[in-house]
Order: sequence, then structure tokens, then C-alpha cells
Amino acid sequence: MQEYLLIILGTALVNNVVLVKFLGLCPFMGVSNKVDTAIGMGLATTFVLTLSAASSWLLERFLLEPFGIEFLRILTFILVIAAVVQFTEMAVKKISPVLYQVLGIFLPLITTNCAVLGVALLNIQEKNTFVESLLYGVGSALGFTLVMIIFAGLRERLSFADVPESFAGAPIGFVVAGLLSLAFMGFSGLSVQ
Amino acid sequence: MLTAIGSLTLLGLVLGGLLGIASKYLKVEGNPLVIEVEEMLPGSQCGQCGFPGCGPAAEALADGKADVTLCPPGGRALAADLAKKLSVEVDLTSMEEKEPAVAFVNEDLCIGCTRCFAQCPTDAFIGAPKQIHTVIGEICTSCEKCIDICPTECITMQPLEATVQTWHWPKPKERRLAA
Amino acid sequence: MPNRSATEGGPYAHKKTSVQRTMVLVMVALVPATAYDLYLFGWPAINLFVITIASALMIEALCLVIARKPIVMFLTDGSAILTAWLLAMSLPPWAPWWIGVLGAGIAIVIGKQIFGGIGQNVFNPAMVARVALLISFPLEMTTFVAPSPLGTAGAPGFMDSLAFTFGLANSVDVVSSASVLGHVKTELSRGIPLQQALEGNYDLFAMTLGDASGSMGETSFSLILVGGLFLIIKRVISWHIPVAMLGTIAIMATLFNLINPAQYPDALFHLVSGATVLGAFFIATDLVTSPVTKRGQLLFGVGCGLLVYIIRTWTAYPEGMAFAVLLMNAMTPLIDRYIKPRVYGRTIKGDPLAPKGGS
Amino acid sequence: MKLFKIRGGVHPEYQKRLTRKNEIEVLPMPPMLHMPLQQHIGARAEPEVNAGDKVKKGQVIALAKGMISAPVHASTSGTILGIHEFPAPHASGLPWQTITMKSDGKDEWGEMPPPMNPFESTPEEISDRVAISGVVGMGGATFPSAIKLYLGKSHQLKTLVINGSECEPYLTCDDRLMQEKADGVLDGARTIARALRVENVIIAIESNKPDALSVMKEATKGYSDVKVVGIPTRYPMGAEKHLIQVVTGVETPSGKLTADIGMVVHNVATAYAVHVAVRYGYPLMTRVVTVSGGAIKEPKNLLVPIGTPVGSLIDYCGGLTQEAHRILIGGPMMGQPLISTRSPVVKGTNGVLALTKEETRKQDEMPCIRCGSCVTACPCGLVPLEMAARIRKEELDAAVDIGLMDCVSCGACAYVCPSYIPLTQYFNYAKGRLKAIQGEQRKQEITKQLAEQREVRLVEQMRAKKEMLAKRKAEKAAKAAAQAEAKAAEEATAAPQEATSTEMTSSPPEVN
Repeated sequence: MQEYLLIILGTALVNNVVLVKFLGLCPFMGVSNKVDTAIGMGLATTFVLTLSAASSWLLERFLLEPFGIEFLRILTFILVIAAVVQFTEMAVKKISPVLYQVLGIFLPLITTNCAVLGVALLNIQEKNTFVESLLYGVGSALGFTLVMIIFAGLRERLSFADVPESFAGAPIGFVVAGLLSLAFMGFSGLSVQ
Repeated sequence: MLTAIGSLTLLGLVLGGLLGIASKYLKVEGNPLVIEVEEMLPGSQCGQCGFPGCGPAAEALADGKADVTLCPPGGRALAADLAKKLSVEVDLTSMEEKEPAVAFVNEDLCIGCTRCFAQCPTDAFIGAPKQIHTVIGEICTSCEKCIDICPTECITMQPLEATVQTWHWPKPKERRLAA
Repeated sequence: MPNRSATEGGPYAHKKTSVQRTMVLVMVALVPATAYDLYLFGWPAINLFVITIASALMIEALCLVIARKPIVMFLTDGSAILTAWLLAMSLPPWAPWWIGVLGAGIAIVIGKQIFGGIGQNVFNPAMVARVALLISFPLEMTTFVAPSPLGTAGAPGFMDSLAFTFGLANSVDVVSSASVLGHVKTELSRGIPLQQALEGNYDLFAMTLGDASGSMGETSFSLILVGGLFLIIKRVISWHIPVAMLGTIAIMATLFNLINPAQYPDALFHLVSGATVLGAFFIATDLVTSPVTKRGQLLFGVGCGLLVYIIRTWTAYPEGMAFAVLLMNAMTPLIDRYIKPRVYGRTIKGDPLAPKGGS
Repeated sequence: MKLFKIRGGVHPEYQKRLTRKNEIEVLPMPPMLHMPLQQHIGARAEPEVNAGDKVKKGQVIALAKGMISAPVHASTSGTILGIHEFPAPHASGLPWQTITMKSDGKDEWGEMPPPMNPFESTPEEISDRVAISGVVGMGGATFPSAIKLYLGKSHQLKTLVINGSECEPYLTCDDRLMQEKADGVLDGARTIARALRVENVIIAIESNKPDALSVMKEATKGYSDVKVVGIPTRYPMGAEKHLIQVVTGVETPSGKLTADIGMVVHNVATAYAVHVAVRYGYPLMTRVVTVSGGAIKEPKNLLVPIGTPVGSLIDYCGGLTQEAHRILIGGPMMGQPLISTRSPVVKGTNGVLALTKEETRKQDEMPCIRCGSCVTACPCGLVPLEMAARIRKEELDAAVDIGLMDCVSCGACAYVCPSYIPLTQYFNYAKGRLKAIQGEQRKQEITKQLAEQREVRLVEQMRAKKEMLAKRKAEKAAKAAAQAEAKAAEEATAAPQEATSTEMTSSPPEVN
């Protein structure tokens, strides 16, 4: 039990996909202007990440390995991710048209969200079991969502600040992301003895 | 080689099939954005935005080809609403708010040609041919269409003066100017 | 009289208060602890302190010139001095000059001015600088010395320490010594039980006075506490953050201490060691970067306390104050967004109250 | 009596000692009076007199018009000089319609309605009397009092609260009134209670007015239905909804009237005016005004005829000792700056203050440091700093979302702000701007309809034109055809091929 908790905590905080691995920066910078949008994006990504982490593991285990076609790994993973994203897009459009409109281009772009492919590949690299892969996906997604929401909160606040013109917008966003990353360094070495 | 091709094809087929089914169940009707946007616009067809009317302006807005600040009669309030609707960022402080004004007919110059009647989108002019015209202030949108058409250049825009009833506190001065 | 409308609205009365006054009061509260610490650590500490504050002021002035802002007004608001002061208190007292200058630069430029100056920053500038320094220069930032009060035999003289601070000569013998938290962490990681690790290194009485190695703000528990209480009495800060934070640390420490005394130190140890009180009264309470509502502040304090305990206990860093404060700073906009006072005549969700009585 | 807590509030420096011991003095009748047609909330009164008319004291010179309005009476006898635009005692300093009269110095009474005994009259009779006497809320709100009395018909009311809190600094006019006219205030309160069909009257007085408290307590001995309550001294204790909460513990829901929870609040000065109107038949012609502030030579409480130029009050108090940084109408917290001292005292003027720069403590504005003082001070539970930040970026709707419309503009937030941010002005600006936008939108809706009607009309015209053309064409064609036919018949034998060519040329050219 404890090791599962550690996987989630580890991937969410210590090795946060965004702030430590610097994956998934595109939606992180792109859809973090409003907290509500960030929550939506976080949830959509959580869904895709978890599903793709699981299905890529299955794919690796039951298709790529048995047939010895690991060289097709990235290709097949992208295929699966793309399908999951397509599905998510349809679902979001149906369930929440507003969110669909707000997420706009970033929804299909989850496909190329490096965090999603990254987590799928890392799972294989670290030789995780199915449950571990799933938790790895969930943890990463939680970390991603958490950071997205925090970052959106900060940016909402900054939108009312007198940021110098030359730093307004994306530049100050990157500065804040850097400082946030600095703060997350505090979790490094987190381990329960 | 064959397995690779085979497995990929199979994968593609399976996923494609699943998505096909999903698209059937999760179908959504087309985007009614243009109509919604058009309803938000003033609808006086004044053409100050550069588009021939509110309808084309709405289309351009929905396509993202026009700025949400395009409509002077709508002012900042409309720009803010449009920005919300279209979820785009807009800096409203930089948008010039047009002073409220009404058309005013200089009665010494008016020859009663009624050409302004034909131009006015809200029928704010009253009078008759060969008579002096006047403007109903409450319905004039200050679209300025009448100014150019007048052969004697007798129409001008006059700012609406504030009264005790309409006056409100001005926005506090920006502190950064106090350097 | 010409007809001109009023341009400056009411009220036309004002409380005796100002930003400057607030900053000055915080500095006054810091004076006793600072003076005693400067005395304890001698000339090298005084040099560092002066260098840090002076460079902060210069950098602030430079930023204001670049941003074309009124220089005198903002330079005299006291915020740059206070930031540098708090930063200096969180540095090892005998750190070289460039640590102070670099720290001041990071704090003022990246921590504050890049956001638009006073009031606009989202992270505590002093802690931004401290964390950036700690991660970039772990050696310089963790080399502590045992106190050698001014005028005592081992204390370096003014000229010697000047040379030492600027790295010109190694004329001063540095007796390096780890802070208590650092020592405990190292020993525990080597598998040595807590009691044994603390033996001879943990003198509660000395620590409450400040007679221990560590950065200036990490020592002299009692004088900082006095300053903090002064701030609460003067209503510069409210009790919510310090109480929630210290309370959370105490509860966590007691809880784990009861579970395994050999592994987890007790509450008192956590409260008097490290920058616990300085953080709780002076750093976490930074007005700009903490929540504006009282309930939000309670939550903020609890969060800081939890994170301090977690980072101290289970991560690679012996002291987590700076990280905890930065992490909670990041949470502040969300806390402010979701925790608001109840509006008069409305439910907490914002709907009008159901009318009682009447028609 | 058990009191209840309210949130927020501030403790400004009250400065009441300047005038608290000064008995009310009667200001001599000035030679000229300026009576604005609108001294109340609602519709402007309609003038009843013309230039040159002679009027008597107490005579109606403008009648209430519309649902919510109040009449205006001549404060003395004399001649109407005219109805014209005159600078309003308002922050805008803009002119508004004002009747100016010249006093003849005789102060002759006109015909007044007979005195009434309220306890032998019906609630309607009392309310009607208050209505014709032009009584309005004299605490500064200037809402026509009669409208509030008629509430007794539509609402089941339980409690009348008489507001003697006078929480604005400097002002002592209500304090003095209660001390000097305790019986009148009490009688007015009981008269109002009767009009409202309310059994229970609470007179609430802030604890910093111990003299008024004891005098009122003494006066109410023997009246079991009236309670005098000392309430904590805190600004804005006198805000209607907060006052009710303090004395009854009931919170008025947002967007509702206090009458909806069975309570009505009237100011002590209003109660006294009601007493005078009912018992003596005198309309509202005078009021007590506190003239105070560091720049006033001899601060006083004055009984002033309505319409007196503010300058006369200041002169009577010995003028200014130094140039005033601000001259205000009302208290320093919610009062309005006066643009011209020619502006008259109106029904809602409770104070004239001339403040020095040290008193206003004006300082340069600094950026917000998010200290949260304003959040603690706000009696309405709002987050002023966030609202102001949004308004600064012109995001008015976002400010409304976080409660702008629940703000009562009491000024407590701006009072405590260490950065001297004009928070209240931000909110007043936003409220005014939103109201203007609403007006514009209404106008836009009208113009939209007009534009649509015009469009329909144009299409209709076009169609009619086309129809007419078509008709004419058809007629012509028919005529031509008939002619052709006739011709053809005539020339049938001669040249049949000509007929077709005539027919072809006779068709009118296509007009489009």
C-alpha cells in the first residue's frame, strides 16, 4: 500500500511532470489564464493520461513485446493517445460545450502533450507493472492538474498586477513557473522511512 | 514485417471503429455562435465597424477575423461581453470610449432636403421636405451617417452634457502618472 | 466659483496608517533579535547584514529608474530594506559578500520588481532569494559557525572580518558547525537514533536565547517571539497565521513523536530550532503574499506548518521554512479565490438569504 | 436588552467634542433662499409658482409629482425671483432647477393645515399629512418619508427603529436634537409607529452620546412600547440594515427591503419633523445642521431655514480660520465635497464641514499591499481590494460578480487603507458607470427596434414601389393591348403585321 502511495506522491510532487520534468509546457502556458479553464484542462488531461498510460502498457505487453515490434512503440502509442484524445474531445463537446469552446485548439493538442507520451514511455522504461503504470499515470495527471490550477490562480492574480509591459503575459508566466519549480524543489528526496 | 503491418492495421481499424461508434453517440449540432453574437450587437446597422452591417460583423467576430473592440456604439461593455463570449483576452483600458453625443441640426443652415432622413438608421430626424429638421436626442445613436450626406454641412455631433442625475464619480486617476 | 465637479471622492478622513509605518513597525520588531544576533556572530555578520541591505537599496533604486517610477516615494516605503533584512537573517552569518549581493539582487529583481514592484509580487522575495541561493550554492549556504560574540577571545576584529567577508584573506579561523536541524538530519540518515544525535548538540536554554549555530533568524527564539508578539499587539499582523502555523507544527511533531520517539523529535525541538518562529511571525505573515481573509490566513498557516514539518522530516532538506512559505504563497491566490467572507445578506454561496419573519 | 454583533466597521476619530456641548442656535433668516426642486430621491417636484409671485411662509411652491416624490415649501414669506438653474449641493457641482426667493423679512405664515392628534387619527391620515408636509429621510438618504409610512399597509411590520446612532464623525445635530427636543422626537417616533401599525419602538443611540441617551431614557419613562438602547460606537453603525441587525439580530437579505423582514428605520430628525408636521401642521422648512471642522472658527449647531446658502452658515460661525482643504456637505465618511458655497442647505444636509489638510490626512496613493485591512473593515463582508483591482482594469462585470452591488459605499475600507487607495471612489465610479451602461443598453434596445422597424418599412416601401410599377406596367400593357386591339380591329384588313410591332414598343422599359 505504502509503495503505491509513494508512487502517486512521487510522481505528483517530487517528480512533477511540469515543474521537474518540464513536460507538457504547452497547455501549461496556453490554458492557464483562468482557473476554471485550468481545472477543465486538468481533468481532460487526467482522463487522457490515465487511460493512455494503461492502454499503452497493455499495448506494449500484449502487442509489441510478443511480436517483437518494439521499434513501433512511439508510433503505436501516439495512435492510441490520438484515439483517446479524439474520444475525450467528443465527450467534452457533448458534456460541456462551454469548456469545449474554451479549451479550443488545446484539446486536440493533448495528443501532442509530451506529458502524455512521456509518461507512457517512462512506464515502459521503468518496467512498471500494470497497476504501477496506472498509478504512475494518475500521479502524473494529479501533479499536472495541481500545478495547472495553482499556476492559473497565480496568473489570474497577476492579470491585475502592474507587471512592466516588457514582462507582461508569457514572460512573467515563465518567471512564475520557474519560481514555482524552485518551490517544488523542496520536495526533492521525499521518502518515508 | 508482416506482423508489424498487420498489427498496426488492426489497431487502426479497431480504434477507428470505436471512434466511429463514439461519434455517433456523442454527436453535437453545429455552432450557433454567429447568431448569438449578432444578437449581442446593437443592430442599428450603422456600419461604424467597417462591416456593412451587424450581421457581417458578427460573422467576422465569430471567425475571429474582427476585434471585439470593433463596435463604437456598444462601447467597452459590449467589448467585454464579446470577449467573454468568444473567450478572448482584451485590454479594455486601452479602448477609447466614445463620448456620448447626439446629432444637432443647425437650423440656420438646414434647407429641408430630407436626405438625412434616408440615412438615419433609427429615424431620429423629424420634419418634412422643405422644413427645418430636428433630432430626437433619445434615439440618436451618434453614428454620424447623416453628417456627410448633408449638402449644407449643417449637422454636427454635440456631446451630451452630464446632469446632476446622470453624473457619476470619475474613475480615480492612475497612480503611475503621479511620478 | 467656476463649475467644476469633484474629482477626489471620500471618505475625507483617514486612519493614522501608511505602508511606510507598517514596514517600520516590522523592522522595529526585528531590532532586538537582530542586534543580539549581530553581537553573537560579530563583525562578519554585521558586514553581511550591511552589504545585503545596501545592495538591495541600490538595486531597488536602479529598478525604479528603469521603470520610470517615483524613486523617493518607493525607496522610502521601507519594503526593500525589510526584504533585505529578512534575507540577511536567513543567510549563514559568515557567508561571503557576494552571497548577500546576489541574494539582494534576486530578491529585488526576480522576487519583486519583475512583477511590477511593491504589492504586485506573488512570492515572498526574501524566500525566493534564499531558496535560489540554497539550491545554487549549497556549500556556502550551509556552512554555519558557532557563535563567537563581539569582544570575546575568538571573535575576529573589524579589519580581519572585512578581509574575510570579501574573501581577501583567510585570516579568520572558521570553526564550522552544523545547525541543529542539519545535524539531526545527517545523524538520522546515518541510522543513529535521535536521542544520541541530540546529545550535546541540543541545549534548549541556549537555543531559546540564540546561542547556537545557524543563520541569524534560526537562532534567538525568544527575542524573535517578543518581536512577533509586538507586531500582533500593534495589529500589524493578526494572530491567525503564526498560531495556525506553530500549532500545526506542534501537533504534527507531538503526534509523530508519540509514534516513534527515536525517529521524530518532539514539538519543543521543532518550535525552537530552525527558522520556525521567524517564519511564523515575520515571513509567512508577509502581507502581500498571504491571504487577505482571516479564515484564509488560518488555512495558509496550517498549510505552512504541514509543509514545514513534511519537508524537515521526510525530504532531503533539513529546514523547510522557505520552501513551505513559497509553496503556500503559490496557493494564496486560490485560497483568496475560494475562501471569502460571507457577504451581508447573502449565504456563504452568494445567494440572498431567505427572509425571516415579516410579510 | 440583548445586542447582536455586526461584522467589520472602523473607529474613526469622532471629533464630536467640537460641537457636542453647543446648544442649537437659530440662524437669522438670510435675504435670499434657493430651494431646489429635487431635495429627495425620486421624481422632481413640479413648480407651482412663477417669478414675481408673493408667497407666505409654509406655502407649497412645488408639488410632488409621480409615485416617489416630495413637495417643497417656502421657508419664509417673500417674493419668488425665478425658477432657474443653480449650483446643486452635490459633488458634481452641476446646476439643477431651483426656485429662488427673496425674503420680505416679515416671516408671515400662510394658511397651514390644522394640528392633529396622531393617536386619534388613522394611519392613513398621518401618512397623508407627512406626505403634504414634504418630510424626507433627514439622515442624508432623503427618501420621502410618507412612502415609508405607507409600507404599513403592504407589509406586516413588527418593529420601528429610530436611528440616533449618528455614527459619522463631527456631526452632533441629532445628538443635540435628542437632548433639546426629546419629547418631540419621542412623539414623532410614536406617531410613525402608529402610522406603521407597529407596537414596538426601539430608539438606538451610540454609546458615545451619554447625555442624549439619558435624556431620551428619561423622556420615555412610562411608555412601555418604546425602548431606548445604547449601542456600541462603531462606524457604520447607523447603516439601516446593520442597525437592525445590532438591535434585533435579524439580517436583511440582499436585494430586499428592511420592511420585508418587518422592520422600518427612521432617523431622529425625521421623527422630529413628523412630530412638527402632525402636531402643528408645519411643513419641513428648517433643519438642524452641524457646522464644524478644524477650519471653522466657532463650530456650532444651527437651526437653518432650508434654502439658505451654505456660505451664510459658515459666515455665522465666524468664517474660516484658514483655507479649508475640503468643504463638505454631511460627514467626512460619506459626505460630498461642496463645489460652491452658494449652494443651499437642503432637506438632507445634516452637516457642513470645513476640514484642514491635517484632518483629512490626504496622502499620495501607493500600490495595494494586500494587507487585508479593508476586508476586516468591510461591514458587508466584501473583499474591497479585489473589487478595486477589477474596476481598475475596467472589468466592471467581474467586480459585480464578487459583490459590488452589495457595497453600501460607507467608506470604511478606504478609511483604513494604508496605501490610501480611493476604494470608495472606485466603487462609486463603477456603480455610476454600470448605471450609465444600463441606460445605454436600454437605448440600444430601442434603437435596435427602430432600426428593425425601419428595415421592415423600407422593404415594404420597396415592395409597394415594385407593385405599383408592376401595376402601372400591367395597366400600360393592357392599355397598349387594348389600343393595339382596337387598332388591329380597325386596321385588321389593312396591315395585320403592324399590330405586333406596336405591342412590342409599347411595353415600358424595365425599371429596377
